[in-house]
Amino acid sequence: MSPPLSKPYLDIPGTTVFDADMARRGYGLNQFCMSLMQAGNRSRFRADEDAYLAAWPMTPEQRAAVRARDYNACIALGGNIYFLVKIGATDGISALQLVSSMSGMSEDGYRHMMLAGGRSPEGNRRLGEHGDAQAPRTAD
Amino acid sequence: MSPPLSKPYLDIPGTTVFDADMARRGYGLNQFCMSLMQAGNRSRFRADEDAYLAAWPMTPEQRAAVRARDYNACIALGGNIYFLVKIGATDGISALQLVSSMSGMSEDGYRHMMLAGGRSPEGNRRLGEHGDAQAPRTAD
Amino acid sequence: MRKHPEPQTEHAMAQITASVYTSHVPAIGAALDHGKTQEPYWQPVFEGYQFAKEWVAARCPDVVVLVYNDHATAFGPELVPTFALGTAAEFPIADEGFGPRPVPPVQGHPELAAHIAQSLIEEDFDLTLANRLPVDHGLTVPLSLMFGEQPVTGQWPVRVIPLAVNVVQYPVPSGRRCLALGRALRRAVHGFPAPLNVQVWGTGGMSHQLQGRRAGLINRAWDQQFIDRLIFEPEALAAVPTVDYVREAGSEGIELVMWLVARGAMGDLAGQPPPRLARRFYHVPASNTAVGHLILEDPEIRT
Amino acid sequence: MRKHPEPQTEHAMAQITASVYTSHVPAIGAALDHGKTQEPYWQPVFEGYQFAKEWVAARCPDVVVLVYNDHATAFGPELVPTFALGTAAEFPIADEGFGPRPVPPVQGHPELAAHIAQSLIEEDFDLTLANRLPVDHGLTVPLSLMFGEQPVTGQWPVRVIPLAVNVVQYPVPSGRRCLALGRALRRAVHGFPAPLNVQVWGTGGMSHQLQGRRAGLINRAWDQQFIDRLIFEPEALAAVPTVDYVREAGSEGIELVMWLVARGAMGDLAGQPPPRLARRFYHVPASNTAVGHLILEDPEIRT
Ligand SMILES: [Fe+3]
Ligand SMILES: [Fe+3]
Repeated sequence: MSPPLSKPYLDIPGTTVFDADMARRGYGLNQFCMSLMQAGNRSRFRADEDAYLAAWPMTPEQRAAVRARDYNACIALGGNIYFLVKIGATDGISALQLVSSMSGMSEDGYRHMMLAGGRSPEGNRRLGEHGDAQAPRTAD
Repeated sequence: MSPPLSKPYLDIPGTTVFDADMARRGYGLNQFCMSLMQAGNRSRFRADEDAYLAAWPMTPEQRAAVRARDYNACIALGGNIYFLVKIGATDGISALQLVSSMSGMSEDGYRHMMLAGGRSPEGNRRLGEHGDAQAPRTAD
Repeated sequence: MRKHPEPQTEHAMAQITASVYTSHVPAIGAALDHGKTQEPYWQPVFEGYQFAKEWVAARCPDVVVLVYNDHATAFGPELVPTFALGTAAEFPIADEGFGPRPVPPVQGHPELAAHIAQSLIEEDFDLTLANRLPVDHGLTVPLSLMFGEQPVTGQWPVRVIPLAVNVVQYPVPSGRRCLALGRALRRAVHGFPAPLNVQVWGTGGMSHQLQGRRAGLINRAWDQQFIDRLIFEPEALAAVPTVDYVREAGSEGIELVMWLVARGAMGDLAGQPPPRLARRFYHVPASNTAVGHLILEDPEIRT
Repeated sequence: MRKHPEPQTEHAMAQITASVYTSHVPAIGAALDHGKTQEPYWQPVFEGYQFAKEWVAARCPDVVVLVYNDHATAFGPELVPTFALGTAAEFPIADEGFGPRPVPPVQGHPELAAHIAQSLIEEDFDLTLANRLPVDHGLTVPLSLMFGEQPVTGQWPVRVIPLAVNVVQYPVPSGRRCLALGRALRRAVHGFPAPLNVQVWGTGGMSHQLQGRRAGLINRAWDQQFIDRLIFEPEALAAVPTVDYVREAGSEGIELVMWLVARGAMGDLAGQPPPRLARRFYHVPASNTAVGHLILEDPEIRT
């Protein structure tokens, strides 16, 4: 396997950039998500999630992450949020509900943070800073 | 309707350039052609051409041109040769047979011309010259 | 109609008269479609666009070149175009998972789009031409914000040429490339021989992040500086690298590069006087996102 | 395997070593697939590629970047990308209307393709990334000509990165743009940190016209001059306008602009010595088409 490309975005905490490697990993998962843009497919998915998911070229981990609505896991497995929100739309939840589920906060806590101006970038720009989106680096 | 774009290729005899205007005109015709890339569709087309053609957003003129295998007419109606050869493939004829049918020559005459080095560009570069691909311009 | 048109004069050519910038948050579309615009949460957002609605009603363009990104709607994992120009006569409203928004389909301008395509490809922009393009909230929410609610059986008051920019799968085009595209777009439009009033709208942003532990990131200071620099020093702003957008404005804040396409189409980047700031608005939050909005008028705007 | 690789040296980088140019006439594929290569009509064509088969066997590259055009196979009337780069791990053989050609599927090189995509997009090429791309005769006929018949259950001896150029729906990219793409492609490949031997193949042409009263047009003098100029003055050749190709080399002769991508990737356009002409071949006819073929080796080719 070849050496990795230059990825200057790998040091941003709590953030996954959807690049070629991630797109390759998430190909089937993201295809599944797009299938939910048809009402008939949404009905079939709702009626039997396992059967519906089995028809797509996804890994067992991807299927389990979808079943659990674990969106952080979906993203780690190559999903991209613009694809994944189709699951939320199928479930009838709002984008805020879906996104808050990834934030490590309660939905209410997240909503309150947004009303207060959102999450601060301070301490959340680089891995190892002390912001609320990352575990503080342990002292050496 | 807006004035036409600059089209420096309009003075080339016996030649249609597949530009945005032609692509718009031929949209349904070319979609139909691409459908023939599936064996099942080829069978359905062969079994009942009229029924198959009726399912595509084509004009009556386009359907008639396909039925008649009048490829010059197909091209005038927005078809492009790379799409249209799918009809020839479905019919089981060669690209040479299909192309010769547009040339105003018999298949044998065309084949002979190709073996002898092809059609000369002399007199066929611009409308009004005296090549074999165009009617000579009448004297003013 | 005359059979032989007169030689084209400068006044018969299409002209870009203004640029509009706005977030295109899907929740704004949902709030509109479900009659929530007067709720306390949403009222400040829609109030912020009241000026724009009056402004655009008074000088409604013939055509909007609407720069937006497709959100995994028309373009899936199979094919990712960097720049896709919509050349169709009509663009259907996509079903993004909750049924299509109840708004009219979007009428295109195939002749101007074909002209723009030819001009841009000749200027070394490697466009993808989209002869079929279902449009999502990225395109329809700005139309709703500017023109208000429209009956689904009605018609938008403008024709729209969608210009979709890939900001989903990396690598995405640089700010420098987006600004250059805007400049070339201006030359293309101004070469079209019909007296059309054209606006360019840049959409997306402002700061937001829709994923991970950093979800909900908002960077008000960065957003405000982005707007300042967009107005006054767009060429310097265009040099900001992609990773800075992600780091400072959130993973989805990269949508802001699309504003540079619209900015590049303003006259000052073609040697004309600077544009006039007609409107500036900023609000947090709309759902997960900071809302930003701007109107720049070219000085020679026709009234 | 070592855990910490040594710092990358120049010798560990990928390198473009040669470029190959060839027509990709579908009838050649049919002649191969139906065992007609020894028929008097076809024998001179395949004889003309005997040198190339031995040449490529002796210095088989790891990867071929194969510049070709899709013939309304993967790209239909809905979406027309100017440049599409194949980033998938495998590319299936398309059914062009007579069943798929009985040749193996094509193995890609996703890592190098992703690297090329990033490098080219950073250099202002507005690629479309094709993560799924069924390939037609434009790509498979050159492989068959160079590597001979392969059992459908077998494997091509190289990995292939398809680079599809729109020459179907106008406007098509200019010769100038194609040459510039080749130059940037060289920089991209040479920046990939693995010791891969890479060739760039430019396919399509030579003169032919598949439509209308002018069908069957062949312009031997123009073809020969094109080859001369491609070898010795590629930058001047790249300035030839699109309409000249159509007028002189037939409506499908425009495919020849794709040879300029491969030519642009040779070292002399990056300040290195000129390439060595290893092979030149020309024959009329194959079906409706003039067949042209060329091999250029960069002087620093590894043996
Ligand atoms: Fe967006
Ligand atoms: Fe071809």
